[in-house]
Amino acid sequence: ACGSDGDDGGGGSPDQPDKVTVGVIPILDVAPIYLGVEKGFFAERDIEVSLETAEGGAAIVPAVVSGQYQFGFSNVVSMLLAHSQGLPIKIVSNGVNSTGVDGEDFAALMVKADSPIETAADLEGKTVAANTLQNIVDTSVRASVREAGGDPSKVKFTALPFPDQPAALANGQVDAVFVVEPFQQAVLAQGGRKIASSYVDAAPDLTVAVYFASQQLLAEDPDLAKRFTEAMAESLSYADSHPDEARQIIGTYTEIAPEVIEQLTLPKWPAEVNRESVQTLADLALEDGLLPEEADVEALLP
Amino acid sequence: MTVLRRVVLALGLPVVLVAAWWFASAGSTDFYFPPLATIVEVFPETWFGSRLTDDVLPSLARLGIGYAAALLLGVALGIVIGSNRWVRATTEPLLEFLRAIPPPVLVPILILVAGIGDTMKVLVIVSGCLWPVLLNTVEGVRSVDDVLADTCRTYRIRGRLRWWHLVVRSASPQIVTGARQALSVGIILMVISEMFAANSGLGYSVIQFKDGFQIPQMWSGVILLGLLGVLLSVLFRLVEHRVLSWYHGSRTASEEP
Amino acid sequence: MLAVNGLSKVYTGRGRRVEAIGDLTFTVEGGSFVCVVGPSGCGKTTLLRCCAGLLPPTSGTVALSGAPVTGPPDGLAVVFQEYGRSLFPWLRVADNVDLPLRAAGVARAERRDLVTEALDAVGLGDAHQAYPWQLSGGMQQRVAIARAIAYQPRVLLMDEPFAAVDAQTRADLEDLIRSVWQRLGVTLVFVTHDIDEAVYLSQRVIMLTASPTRVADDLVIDLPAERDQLTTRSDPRFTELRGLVYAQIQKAKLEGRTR
Amino acid sequence: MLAVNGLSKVYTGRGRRVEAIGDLTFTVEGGSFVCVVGPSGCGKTTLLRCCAGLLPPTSGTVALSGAPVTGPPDGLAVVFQEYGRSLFPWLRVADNVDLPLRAAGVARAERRDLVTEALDAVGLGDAHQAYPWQLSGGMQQRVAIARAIAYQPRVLLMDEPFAAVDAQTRADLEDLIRSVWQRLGVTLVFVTHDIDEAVYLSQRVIMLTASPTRVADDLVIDLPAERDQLTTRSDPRFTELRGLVYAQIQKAKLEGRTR
Amino acid sequence: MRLVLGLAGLLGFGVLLELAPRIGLVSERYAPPTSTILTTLAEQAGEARFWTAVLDTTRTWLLGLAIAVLLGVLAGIALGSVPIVRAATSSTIEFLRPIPSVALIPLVVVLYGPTVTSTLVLVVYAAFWQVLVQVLHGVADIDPVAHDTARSYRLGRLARVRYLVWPTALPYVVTGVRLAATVALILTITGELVIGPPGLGQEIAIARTSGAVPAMYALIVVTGLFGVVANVMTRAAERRALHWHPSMRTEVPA
Ligand SMILES: Nc1ncnc2c1ncn2[C@@H]1O[C@H](COP(=O)(O)OP(=O)(O)OP(=O)(O)O)[C@@H](O)[C@H]1O
Ligand SMILES: Nc1ncnc2c1ncn2[C@@H]1O[C@H](COP(=O)(O)OP(=O)(O)OP(=O)(O)O)[C@@H](O)[C@H]1O
Ligand SMILES: [Mg+2]
Ligand SMILES: [Mg+2]
Repeated sequence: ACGSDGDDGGGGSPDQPDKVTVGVIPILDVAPIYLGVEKGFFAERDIEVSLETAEGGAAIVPAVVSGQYQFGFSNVVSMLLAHSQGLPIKIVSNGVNSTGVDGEDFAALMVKADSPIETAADLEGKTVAANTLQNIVDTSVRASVREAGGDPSKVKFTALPFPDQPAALANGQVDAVFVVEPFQQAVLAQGGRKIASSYVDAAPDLTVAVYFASQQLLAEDPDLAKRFTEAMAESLSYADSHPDEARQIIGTYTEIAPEVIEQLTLPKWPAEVNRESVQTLADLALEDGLLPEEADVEALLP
Repeated sequence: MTVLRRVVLALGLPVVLVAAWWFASAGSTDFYFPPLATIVEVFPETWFGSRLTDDVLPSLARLGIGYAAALLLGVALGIVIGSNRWVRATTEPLLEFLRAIPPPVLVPILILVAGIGDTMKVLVIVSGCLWPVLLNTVEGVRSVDDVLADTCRTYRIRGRLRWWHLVVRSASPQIVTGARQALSVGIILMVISEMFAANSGLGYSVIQFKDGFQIPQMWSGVILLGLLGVLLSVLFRLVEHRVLSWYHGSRTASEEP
Repeated sequence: MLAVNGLSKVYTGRGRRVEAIGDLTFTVEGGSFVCVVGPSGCGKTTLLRCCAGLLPPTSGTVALSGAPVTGPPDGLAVVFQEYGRSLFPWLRVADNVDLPLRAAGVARAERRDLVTEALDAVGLGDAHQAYPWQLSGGMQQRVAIARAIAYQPRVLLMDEPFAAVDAQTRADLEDLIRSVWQRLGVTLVFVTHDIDEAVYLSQRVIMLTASPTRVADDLVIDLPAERDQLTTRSDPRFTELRGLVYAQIQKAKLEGRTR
Repeated sequence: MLAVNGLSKVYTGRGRRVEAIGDLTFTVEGGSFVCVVGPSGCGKTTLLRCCAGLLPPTSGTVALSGAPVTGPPDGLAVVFQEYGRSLFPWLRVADNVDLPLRAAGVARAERRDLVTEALDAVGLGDAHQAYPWQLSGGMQQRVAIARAIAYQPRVLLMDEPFAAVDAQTRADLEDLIRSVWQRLGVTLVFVTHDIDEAVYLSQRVIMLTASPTRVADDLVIDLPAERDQLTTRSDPRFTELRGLVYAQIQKAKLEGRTR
Repeated sequence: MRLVLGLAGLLGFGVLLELAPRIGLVSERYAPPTSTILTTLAEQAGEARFWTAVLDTTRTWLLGLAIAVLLGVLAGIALGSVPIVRAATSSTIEFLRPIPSVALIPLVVVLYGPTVTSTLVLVVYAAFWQVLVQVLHGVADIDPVAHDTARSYRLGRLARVRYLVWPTALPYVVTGVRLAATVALILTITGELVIGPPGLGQEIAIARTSGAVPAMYALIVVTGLFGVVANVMTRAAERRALHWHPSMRTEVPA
């Protein structure tokens, strides 16, 4: 199902849809594209999408760059990092945004029920688990700490995949975790408490993740990229306005228990990338030392 | 073999390969395959600063502890399992079961048990290094020469003397094979252990470079791991030559001096 | 006293069934020197291994001083036919001889004396520090003999212990073994292919048939206890006994062939 | 023709320096039967291994039919003193004998005949399917002999090949080897510790001193070519030659001791 | 008898894991008891998707293992039998061995895409060394007398490999195959987990990112069972191929 035959650059003939492979992560963030494929938004635009899942960016980014995938899903900070290192990529569509509502986001900074930690500022000298370090999660958490009046440089981070975080928190191996759905529900279920919605703290209506393509593809087949962007936009809007259908489709590509799916806080899926939030993230990343120099955000954005 | 000849043999192929790499990659614009010159350029700044003391040395310490523990445990278990077929029959399927569990899914379980500190990382290293040592020890113990075993029985050489002078010594060529396997496995698991619940370490740095798209730095890390492997294998050989001098002597006795 | 009673041993396994020992019954008095002779492959090694408690018999029993032998009994030493494989290649010659003594808990100083003495006795006084695989076949065999002697066993089983040494050394070792036997009063069972040697050494020669093995004859060697290579071997009684053994073996062989 | 010229061999390594062979020079005519005797550890095995091209000499040369020996030459077979270790434990007896023939590219039918014949000749006609480790020591040694015979070598080196077999079998094997030698015209170098055997078998006996080894004496055995166990051994000339060899060995031994 | 004992061992472990969460030693949520895992496994086994994944993984695993063993044995014998080649390559081998496959993932993906081929490359890379090192040591274990025998009878290079080197190295090779089998399995799963071609690893990834703990453990149990089956197979092969070996002589009762 690999789309190595899709990068012929010539575009599809009217009766021959473009075969496109998109690398995604099997989490709820990508519900719109699954929904869009099901609803035929891509087929309408002569795109035949096959979705390939991988555990994270480790495989998706190189696969897009080498042309094995035409598009990929990745968080914004990874994009900024890759771009700053000179990786020839470009964002083509929005992916997923925070809800923008403090305390009601799809991700949260959480502590144990009986933890003395009340606000993000109390995290000074404490250990916080993040799925990856030097990336969007710790950048956002630092933003929360800063906003709460603490010194982010005094917070210790440790890398721990989301699935392992609830247990680590319960066993007291870390003081706080930053989890996304469905693990937010897991932590809530074990009595955990939200102390901040870091994605909300980082920037209003933060664009967390996006869909991207290689610059080579954009140069060779701009039409395909345009059609993909349009289809994505439609998918995003549809998912955003039909949360029940989104929940339903999540059940098809994940193993999340049905009763948990019902409780999930869904993210926002605006059709457009929130450019300011990307710039804010770039600034934060620069401030936290993730980026060596000012990022050229405009070159990365569509 | 003269010293010179030895050095030429040890360095010949690497020099050729490095030269080939150097010229083949010169002027490469491929993001993931930068010129070797670039990698060499970033190497010192990447590794010789504070990273050496903050990341590399602690990792090596964990590697050393984990490796030593695996060696002891592997040999001890291997002797018990290898010398008793009932124990072997009982434990083998279970051990094979555990052996097949990949570290990425094993680590979370270890975190449950051992937390996220150094203990867990050492355990991860042990969990990988153990198997080559264990399997080889079991096989080594099983193939003890029967005339020697009978000799021990008749002379009533028992207990500690028997374990050491019959079982361990006669299995030692195979144990050494396992230990050699475990050496590189240990380095690999050192990296893997630092993929979880870490914020420093040699392996962590390499993974971080990979995830941060700092590809020349990542390559330099890979090279460092390889050099580490070479260095440790040289140390290993020194020890081996002492421990197995009887073995190498008896195997080459008939060969040209 | 070593009592072998109705012993039989059948090897099965890998499609080969060999009745190595048919039915053997004999006793060896405590402190006596018995030689066992018999055709190649007749089960002498098998017999010794059963006596040493290394091999469970298919039927019959072996008893030492009245106690049935199920595992190697205390104070027993064996010189194996596969002398090369019975030495520890990772131990130097002196340590090979020393190891059983250490296991027996002999004090260090005494051990050193015993080891030196035994190695000197077999003519390897200068090979203490060599590894077994640096030695010639005959030297290895002598190390195995030295180990047995140094151990000062009550029962000593020797399986063709002089097969790899030259005539002169052999004669020396024969005298050595006899003197050790006389000095320590050990019960000695000695397998050999050399009829002269059997007669020269022992008080009694047990001759075995080809397999399935039985006792073909059991001959008391009534030569004087004081023996030496020159006079004993030229004793007419020696020649006579030798002839008897030879004839008996010929007979057993012929019988084996016609059967 | 096998020419040994100024051969010397010093073993070094692991802190032990042994001058195994001091200085040996002799030639063996093509098609002749030479026995080598010498005290245990004097370097007989070392000598054979140098002749077989398995061990590079420290100095001196070995030449076969004029060509210097650097590796095992064509048409050479060796019966090793460590017969047990020279048999492949993973091959059945018949396959062990068969293997060199296969390597030499002998046709299958012929190979089968050669193997059967050789195993019958050494009295192991019923052990084709056994593994070496299922055999007694003497039987293993006979397999090694059968392998060498079946190979029909031009040069045959035998290192104490009858050490583990009983007197009767030994006599049979002696006659077998002599008949093979006569039939094939092979050049035979035979190491033994048995002086009678050396005299009975060979055309010439080379006696070696203790190490550092030299040729102590070189004795032509002028017994008639037709020999048999009874008449030859009772031939007065046989007794005389035997005495000569014995005396020479005694002398070498004494010299070695006083040195 | 062996079978019974082996099952008893597994069963004992299962009971242990059943009890640990039940008596509150670990949280049931993150370490579900054996019964829950097995129930989930039974449910999964009813789905076609599960079997497709099992099949996919088996295919990659066996193919990778076969390639690694073949290459490892060939290279091991070739390098091991010529001392000078062995000396010349050893530093390079020691350099390459400790390079972790996880670090190579992006590079492999760039070259071969996020496909089965990429996983295969990782599998072969990791398993190859296990076999190679075993074979190298096995080849060095040749008995000098047996070696001299082969030389003096002028066994050709091939015959020597076939009749001397190979049987001597075989016990080491078997251990190498046993090691490589699980390493290959681990890398197959890891590859599927991280890179994403279909198979058990991907199922585990989905279960993991969905927080479906019992489902994840059920899949891990399957992985473990793979290991057990692999061992049963190598042991059976070993009993046939190594019946002559001292370690086996006592195994087959007389
Ligand atoms: N481990 C074994 N498995 C099967 N058969 C065996 C085994 N050991 C010995 N035998 C068989 O038992 C018989 C007697 O062997 P044994 O070694 O006792 O003979 P022996 O009298 O010592 O002969 P030799 O004088 O040649 O050493 C032989 O036929 C041999 O093939
Ligand atoms: N591999 C070796 N390393 C060191 N020394 C050795 C080695 N092989 C033999 N020697 C030494 O060389 C000398 C001669 O050994 P060799 O085996 O040739 O004697 P031999 O005449 O065959 O004796 P035997 O009759 O006892 O078999 C001995 O002193 C022995 O210790
Ligand atoms: Mg015997
Ligand atoms: Mg010798």
